[in-house]
Amino acid sequence: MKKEIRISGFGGQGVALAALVLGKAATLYEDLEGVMTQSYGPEARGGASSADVILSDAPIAYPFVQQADVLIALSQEAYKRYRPLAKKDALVLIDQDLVQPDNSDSVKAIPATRLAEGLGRRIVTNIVMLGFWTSSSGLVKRENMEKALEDSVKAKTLSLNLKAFSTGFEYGRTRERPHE
Amino acid sequence: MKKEIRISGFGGQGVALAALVLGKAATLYEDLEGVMTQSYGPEARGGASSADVILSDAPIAYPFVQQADVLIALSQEAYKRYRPLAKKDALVLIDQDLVQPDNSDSVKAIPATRLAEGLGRRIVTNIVMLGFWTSSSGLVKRENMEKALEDSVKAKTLSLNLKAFSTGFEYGRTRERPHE
Amino acid sequence: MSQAIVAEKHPLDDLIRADRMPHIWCPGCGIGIIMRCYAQAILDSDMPIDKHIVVSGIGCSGRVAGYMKLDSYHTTHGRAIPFATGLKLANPSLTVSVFSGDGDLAAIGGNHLIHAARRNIDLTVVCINNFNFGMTGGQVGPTTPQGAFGTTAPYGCQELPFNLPGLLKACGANFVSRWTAVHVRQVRDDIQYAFSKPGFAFIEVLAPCPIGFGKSNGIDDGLEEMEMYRDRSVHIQEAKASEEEMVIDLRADHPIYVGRFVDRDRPPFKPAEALKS
Amino acid sequence: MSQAIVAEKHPLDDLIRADRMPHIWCPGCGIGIIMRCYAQAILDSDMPIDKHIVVSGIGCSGRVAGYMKLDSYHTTHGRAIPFATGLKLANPSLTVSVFSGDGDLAAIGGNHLIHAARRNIDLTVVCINNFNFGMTGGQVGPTTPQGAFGTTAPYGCQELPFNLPGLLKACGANFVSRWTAVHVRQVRDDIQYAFSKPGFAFIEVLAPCPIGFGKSNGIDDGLEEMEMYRDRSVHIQEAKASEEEMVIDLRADHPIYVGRFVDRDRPPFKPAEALKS
Amino acid sequence: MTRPAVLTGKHFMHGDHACAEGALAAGCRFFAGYPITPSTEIAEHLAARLPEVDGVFIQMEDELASMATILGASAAGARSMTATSGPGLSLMMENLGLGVMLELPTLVVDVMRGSPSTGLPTLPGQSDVMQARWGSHGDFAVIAYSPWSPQEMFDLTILSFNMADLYCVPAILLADEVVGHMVEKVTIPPEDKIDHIERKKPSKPADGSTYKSYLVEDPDLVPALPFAGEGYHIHLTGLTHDERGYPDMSAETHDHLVRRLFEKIQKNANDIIRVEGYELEGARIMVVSYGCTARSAHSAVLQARAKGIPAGLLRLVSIWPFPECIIRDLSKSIDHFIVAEMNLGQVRLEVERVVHRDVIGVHHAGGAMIPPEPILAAIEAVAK
Amino acid sequence: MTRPAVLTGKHFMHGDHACAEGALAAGCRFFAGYPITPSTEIAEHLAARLPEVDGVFIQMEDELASMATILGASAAGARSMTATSGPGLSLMMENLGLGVMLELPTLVVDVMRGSPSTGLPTLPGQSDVMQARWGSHGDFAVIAYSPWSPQEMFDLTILSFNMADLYCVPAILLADEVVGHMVEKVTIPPEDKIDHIERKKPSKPADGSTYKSYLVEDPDLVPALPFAGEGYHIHLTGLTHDERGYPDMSAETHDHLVRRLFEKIQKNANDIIRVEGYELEGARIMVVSYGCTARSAHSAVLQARAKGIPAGLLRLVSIWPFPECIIRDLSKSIDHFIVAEMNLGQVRLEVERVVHRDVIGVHHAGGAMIPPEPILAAIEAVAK
Amino acid sequence: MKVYDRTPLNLDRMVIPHGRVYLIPERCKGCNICIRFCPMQVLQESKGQNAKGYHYPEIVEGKEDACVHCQFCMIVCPEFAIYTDAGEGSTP
Amino acid sequence: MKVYDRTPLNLDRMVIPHGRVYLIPERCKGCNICIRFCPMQVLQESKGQNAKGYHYPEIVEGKEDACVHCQFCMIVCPEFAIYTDAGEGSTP
Ligand SMILES: Cc1ncc(C[n+]2csc(CCOP(=O)(O)OP(=O)(O)O)c2C)c(N)n1
Ligand SMILES: Cc1ncc(C[n+]2csc(CCOP(=O)(O)OP(=O)(O)O)c2C)c(N)n1
Ligand code: SF4
Ligand code: SF4
Ligand code: SF4
Ligand code: SF4
Ligand code: SF4
Ligand code: SF4
Ligand SMILES: [Mg+2]
Ligand SMILES: [Mg+2]
Repeated sequence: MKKEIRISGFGGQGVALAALVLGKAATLYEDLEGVMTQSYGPEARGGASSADVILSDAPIAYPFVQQADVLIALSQEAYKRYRPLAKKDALVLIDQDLVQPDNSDSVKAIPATRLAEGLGRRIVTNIVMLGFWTSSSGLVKRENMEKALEDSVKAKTLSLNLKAFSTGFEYGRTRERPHE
Repeated sequence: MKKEIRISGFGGQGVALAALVLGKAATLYEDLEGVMTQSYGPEARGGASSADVILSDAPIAYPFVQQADVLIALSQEAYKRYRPLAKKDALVLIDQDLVQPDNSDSVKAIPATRLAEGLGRRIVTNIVMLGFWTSSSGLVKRENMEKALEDSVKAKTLSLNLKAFSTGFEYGRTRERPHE
Repeated sequence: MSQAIVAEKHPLDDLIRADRMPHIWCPGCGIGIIMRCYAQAILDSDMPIDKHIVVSGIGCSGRVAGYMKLDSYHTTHGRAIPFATGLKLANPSLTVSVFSGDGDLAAIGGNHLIHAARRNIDLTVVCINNFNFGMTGGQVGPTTPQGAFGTTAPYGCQELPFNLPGLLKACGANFVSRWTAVHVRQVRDDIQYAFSKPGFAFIEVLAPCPIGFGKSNGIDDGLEEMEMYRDRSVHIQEAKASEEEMVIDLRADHPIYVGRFVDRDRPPFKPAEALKS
Repeated sequence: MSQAIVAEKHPLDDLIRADRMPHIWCPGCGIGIIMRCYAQAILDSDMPIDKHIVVSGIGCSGRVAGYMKLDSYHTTHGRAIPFATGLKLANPSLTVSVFSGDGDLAAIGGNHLIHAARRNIDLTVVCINNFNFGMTGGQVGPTTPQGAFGTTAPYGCQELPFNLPGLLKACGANFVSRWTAVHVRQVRDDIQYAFSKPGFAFIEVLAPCPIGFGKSNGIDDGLEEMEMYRDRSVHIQEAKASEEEMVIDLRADHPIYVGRFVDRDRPPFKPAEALKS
Repeated sequence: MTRPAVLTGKHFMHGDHACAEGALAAGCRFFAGYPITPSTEIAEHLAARLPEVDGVFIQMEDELASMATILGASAAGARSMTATSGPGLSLMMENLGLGVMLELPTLVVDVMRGSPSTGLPTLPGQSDVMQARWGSHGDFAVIAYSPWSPQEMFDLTILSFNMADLYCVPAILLADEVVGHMVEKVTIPPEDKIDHIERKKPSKPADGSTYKSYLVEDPDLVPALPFAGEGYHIHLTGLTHDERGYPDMSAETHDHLVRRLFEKIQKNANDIIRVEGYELEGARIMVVSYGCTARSAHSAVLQARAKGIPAGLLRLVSIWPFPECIIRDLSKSIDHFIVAEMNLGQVRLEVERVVHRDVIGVHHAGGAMIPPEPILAAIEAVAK
Repeated sequence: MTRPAVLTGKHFMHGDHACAEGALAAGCRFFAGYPITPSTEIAEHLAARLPEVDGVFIQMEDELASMATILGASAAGARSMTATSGPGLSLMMENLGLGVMLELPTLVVDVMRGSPSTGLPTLPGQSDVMQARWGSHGDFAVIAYSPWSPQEMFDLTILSFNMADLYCVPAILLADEVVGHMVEKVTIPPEDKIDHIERKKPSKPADGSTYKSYLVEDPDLVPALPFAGEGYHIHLTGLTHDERGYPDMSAETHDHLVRRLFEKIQKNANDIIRVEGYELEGARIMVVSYGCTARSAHSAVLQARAKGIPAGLLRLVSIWPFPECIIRDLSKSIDHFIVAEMNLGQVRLEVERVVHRDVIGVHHAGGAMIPPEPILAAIEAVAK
Repeated sequence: MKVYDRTPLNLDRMVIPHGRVYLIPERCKGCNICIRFCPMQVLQESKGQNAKGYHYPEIVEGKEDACVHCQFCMIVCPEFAIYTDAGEGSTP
Repeated sequence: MKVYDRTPLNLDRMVIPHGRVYLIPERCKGCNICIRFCPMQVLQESKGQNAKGYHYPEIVEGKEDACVHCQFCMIVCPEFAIYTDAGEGSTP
């Protein structure tokens, strides 16, 4: 098993944190190998940015995503830029309010930002998305993702984050199916 | 023909200038090859210092004096330090008031400092010595040494220097012989 | 509401590398504001545009050289001033300006700054002081106010910052002023004045850096920092303040003193001339 | 006339590397005088000798470290202050002094000087200002008075020198004084005072360099330069002089202003402490 | 909340942070540095962590100061370090040489980026390898390791400190942006399982006589230098010096000193050198690689093996001193050497020199990690 | 009294002064430097001479500034130079790399002394050879010549300026203290007999369109850079850049750029390289040497020949780019290579690499010129 | 007294001019500085966004003629994105 | 007023002491500073010289008892070559 996962959006959407949580869950609480990478630098400011995670049950030599198996897109620009780089049959998760997928593309959609706003803070959109991915992919156990979340966010924001995660997770488990 | 010449004394006696004049005369006005070297640096301050010239009718590869054929010594310390490094049968020229040669050593002596003081300025002792060497060695023509002197000293001190040179030269030509 | 007229070209586009717009600076970053002042000053100056040269070091502010449509040199971190010195001395007909950041000019480049000021090299130096190293991600630097936070000062900056005008004055610069990104007209005026003033001119401009500095220090965006400058700036002519009070302190209600600190006429550096005979 | 009593050992020999005497400094050089003041200050200080550390850069003055019988570090040109900073911060129980020349501290080392002063690192820095680079043979430097000659300024130095006390004051040092090699008691006193004063202390001492500076400038020997200092020194408390007049100018009858320029109590640099929980 | 120095346990950790944690685990309590991408996170992490363990963090005005300051701290007995990247390393060169000459152990972490000059600040390179060996004027020798993972950012930081102290020399951790910026699992052992080598100290207490700091009698050629403030009244100088540390301007002393500094590393090379072999069994084609590129090389070698090509990988964990003997030994049974590195040919030149024949290089000037494909292609090309 | 720029005629001249006069004869009118033994006499001489010819002499605050300043002067179109020695060269490394990246020609004179660190300031060494090649971070290439006499201090200074301008790269004159401080006959030709190569300039005048500073179409791989103030509105950056000089953070652009900078020198190596052979006829033992040491090597070879030993001398007048082809060609007829140099083995390593076999080194770390005797002994040892 | 003054320095000298606002929307990064510092409060954040997702300024309803061509928006815009010219009805 | 004053600062406080002058002749470099700055003009240049050729100080004839042990010669000697102690007849 080897999965290349790309979480993309624009600066400030917390794609790196989402990738970190995912990587932690898989490597520390499941027995997977995992590596996370990300683009750096001033030329990376604004525009689309991404954080990538590779998970595998064997050691990972080349640490960069070559063709993503999973693409999470939180902005139109990110979708535009990264969709062509992902596998044709990749699992593509989008925020349905922010991304208009190509007609031919079969994606799983969630109004993540709206759900996050519903929880009171737009900045947890990334975590909503992570919950959504967790239920959609089934690759990493929910409780392990939650443990990883605990390690990664400030104590005072934990409950909000857990709620966001759960919102995304439940959305995926209960309502997402039809879009496939 | 190859001659290694060392002019030695203490700092401020102008041994470098003397060596420079000698080198110029030989290389620019006679058709000799010549190289001048000298010791540098703070540890070389005070104590004995030397300026060396090698003259030859063939190109000179190794530019440092290995065993001097000629040693001009303007201080006791310089004599003490450099006499053993020179050839046994080297031509040794000393200021007889400043240097007490070893008994066994056959040297040519001149009261150079006293003669310079007689001309009014002690600092031309080096040039007196150069004149003395010119007549004693016969290696470089007097007029060539004088031309080199012209190139090397400030215009306003030239006549003094020429006088000093001539004093040394004449001393050597007329009076020095007996000491041999 | 209605749309503004959509344009393709800005009146100053001939002076900037419009083909590189938008630039890399973050939304609300003050560097672009100061660069515009510079472009305007060039336009308004007596020297032909072709003779204006801009040199930068490394940093966000150091990118200015890359956006001005002049002969422009983006050098190494801290070395803009000596590079500019070489340009100016080798061709005195050039009007050479240095644009760089507080870190570039006052941290790694501090030695060149003080010596060029001492020698009074005929340069116009614009220092964009955003109180931090923006480019590398918000580290503190020699201009970070005491108590401010940065990624290398998670417990707050304990060092006192330089008071750059005071430092430059002590070194001997001919012209020294301090403004903020809100003082756009004064900045433009001083840059233009510096072009024609012989000797070393140093113009410090406080500028918002919402990403590097604001984020660590509870300043939400560039606009908020601009408003702070507007509200807290006090002209030195209107205030009696000691040298020590001129040090920038963003805590409490400490004023930010701005204005022209030095304007004098020491002879600028020129190479020795041999006595012709 | 009669002989002085011939001795083998000097009362301060336990503080110096007597096995290296005589030192390399030229006859009449002032460095040895200042080094003696330092040795005396150590002897008179409250700190145990073993805890006194001396760090030098490169230059004639930089050789001081090699002649003091202390743990002593002769580093690279210009880097004595950061090396000393490492020593002091890694072991705050040490009393760390820096002894170096004007070129070492203010030319190549200028950036460290201003930043250490700004940070107020707890060091005692003695700068032997002989107006030139003695070690390399009399080149001009950032302290060479205008109009003076040097081997790299055969037509006279055109640059204005730093006024070091003014510079250090602008940077933020806690203690700044200037004396000459004639003011042996004041130098000793200030060094000793600096040992116990927290923060950055800078003591500039003008010292004769008959070989590097004197020779090019018609000063016959160290003694003559000592007499010039004696005759031209004016205490800043006795004179009303502007900052600009404090700049050393050896032409005409310009006084040499000496004294304590700064003595203040800004907190010295100390590493951040995490909030213990 | 303050955390202990050694964060025993499993972590999903950023390479630069792993380096910082390795330093803390090694007992490093002194960091002086100047920010530069892609090493800045080491400084930032230590700015937060060192105060938690009563250590000193200081951000200097430049890299010249950083290097000099960590040497001063070392002289006072601290395990000290800095972190930088190419442009900063260039600025440290003079004082790196001072560290070599004074024999003060310290650690310089160089997280390599696309070079020369400002180059590609946020992208990877491996082109400071030769600079680490030759960048300061004069002959000298240092120790350099090259991690290929965040775990090794941790492990080799500790090893570097130990080797630096053992041989009284600055060590360089030649990391690259890929390894510095990637996040991977890092296991931190319990504190008592972490190797710690102490610096050699004088065997006798100070007694007022002139202590001979550089009198070296042990066969390892390493002196026993006291720390500042211990009463030995030592003198350390960057000038050529005798056993007392006093300046001595003779060519003999110089040759003796410089050779010892050099041979101190050469003679102990076997103790310092670390290499790892993969698929060595029966290999006829040997890929030599290091740092992040070795990950791709490993992958390429496995793929080649899968195709039946007898390829192997020699991964240089240490780069300096160069593992000459190991490579020369290996070369007897190897038909083709391939060096894969993110530069235009640096270690390749060394391998060529050592194996006395031409060596194939898989090079890229930097900006992106070399993927396995070109390495595999090179293997296949010679396998034909 | 002011003298002309070219002092045509015969002189008994100090090596450092000969270098300075060479610079003036080459049209250099800009010197920025910082004093350091044994190069200071170059600065001192130019401080007196440059004002006589309306040139600029400026003493900077340090070597970092010196290097940056001469690059600025070069950007303005001046032939510019600095002079230093090892410690200063170490400090110039970052900005040397900038010069390479911006493709600004200039001259750095390094009068080598006993190293590493402060070492032996007034005594000779030859141990900055590898530093000249590898001292700045990243891959790069420079041009370096090594004079063996004051005459060559003059001649090679001119050649260095010409090659720097021809290939838009900093050149390094790797002199040593012996050659820098010795006084010998120097013949200065008439002004019109002095070679002068102009920098390539744009073929079209500025026309307001974006001038592509780094669009390189000529087979020599050298761009045509305008000077500052000519109206082209060029941009030069130490960042990786495209043909317009604009930053471009792609790995492809980087590889393309860095390779061109490197190959610009490699491809033109035949034009740059200068070697001299002595007693090559029938030689089976080849001594390779350079700088002052080559004088002793020459003497040793002559002595060997006198004893009937078929020894020859290959003197490297240029060191970088390394004369690989020449040495490899030679190696076919040579049984033994001996490299004589005042360091612990630098050019020797290159020769070993190139000739694919072990090479005998006659080394001394510095402080005193290697005399002919040990070189002769090495020749005799292999002749047996 | 504060140095900065909201009233443009040259306002009093002008025969109340009329300005037209121009914008290069793709350059705008939505920093809002022009909006907040316009002395006439002519500008407001748009609902729409450019390709990068930034909300550029637009003209407040009813303020189409309120711009006095003081140029402050041009002067403070960090992006060279906005400027004005003298509209027809103004005295130059 | 000049800061430096030839009169040693503590002279007035002292019960005119008597000093003995000690010298390490081989360290002396003949700079004459001690000689010129001795407030009692106790010292003069010797005719004799040390091994390096320097003329070290000696005591002026008739001034054998003139030294007041002010220590200024010790304080200014750059060579750690000269010092004094309190001679027998002096109050310490
Ligand atoms: C020698 C060197 N050291 C460090 C860096 C990394 N660096 C790049 S920009 C910068 C600081 C920039 O700060 P400042 O000059 O204030 O500019 P800003 O980004 O804040 O505008 C640093 C440390 C570098 N490029 N080169
Ligand atoms: C990097 C470097 N550059 C230059 C030098 C040469 N150098 C040695 S001492 C010195 C100047 C010394 O001047 P100063 O500090 O005033 O000391 P002084 O000799 O006058 O006491 C110089 C330039 C050096 N050693 N290292
Ligand atoms: S980091 Fe700060 S200085 Fe840099 S572009 Fe962003 S806002 Fe401007
Ligand atoms: S050159 Fe000057 S500073 Fe150096 S020892 Fe001689 S007199 Fe003293
Ligand atoms: S020019 Fe700009 S700032 Fe001035 S009134 Fe018009 S819109 Fe507002
Ligand atoms: S100031 Fe410029 S960038 Fe900011 S909102 Fe206005 S137009 Fe946009
Ligand atoms: S102590 Fe020295 S200076 Fe004082 S009186 Fe005696 S000899 Fe003179
Ligand atoms: S001061 Fe010292 S060195 Fe000078 S003359 Fe007196 S004893 Fe000699
Ligand atoms: Mg900044
Ligand atoms: Mg000095």
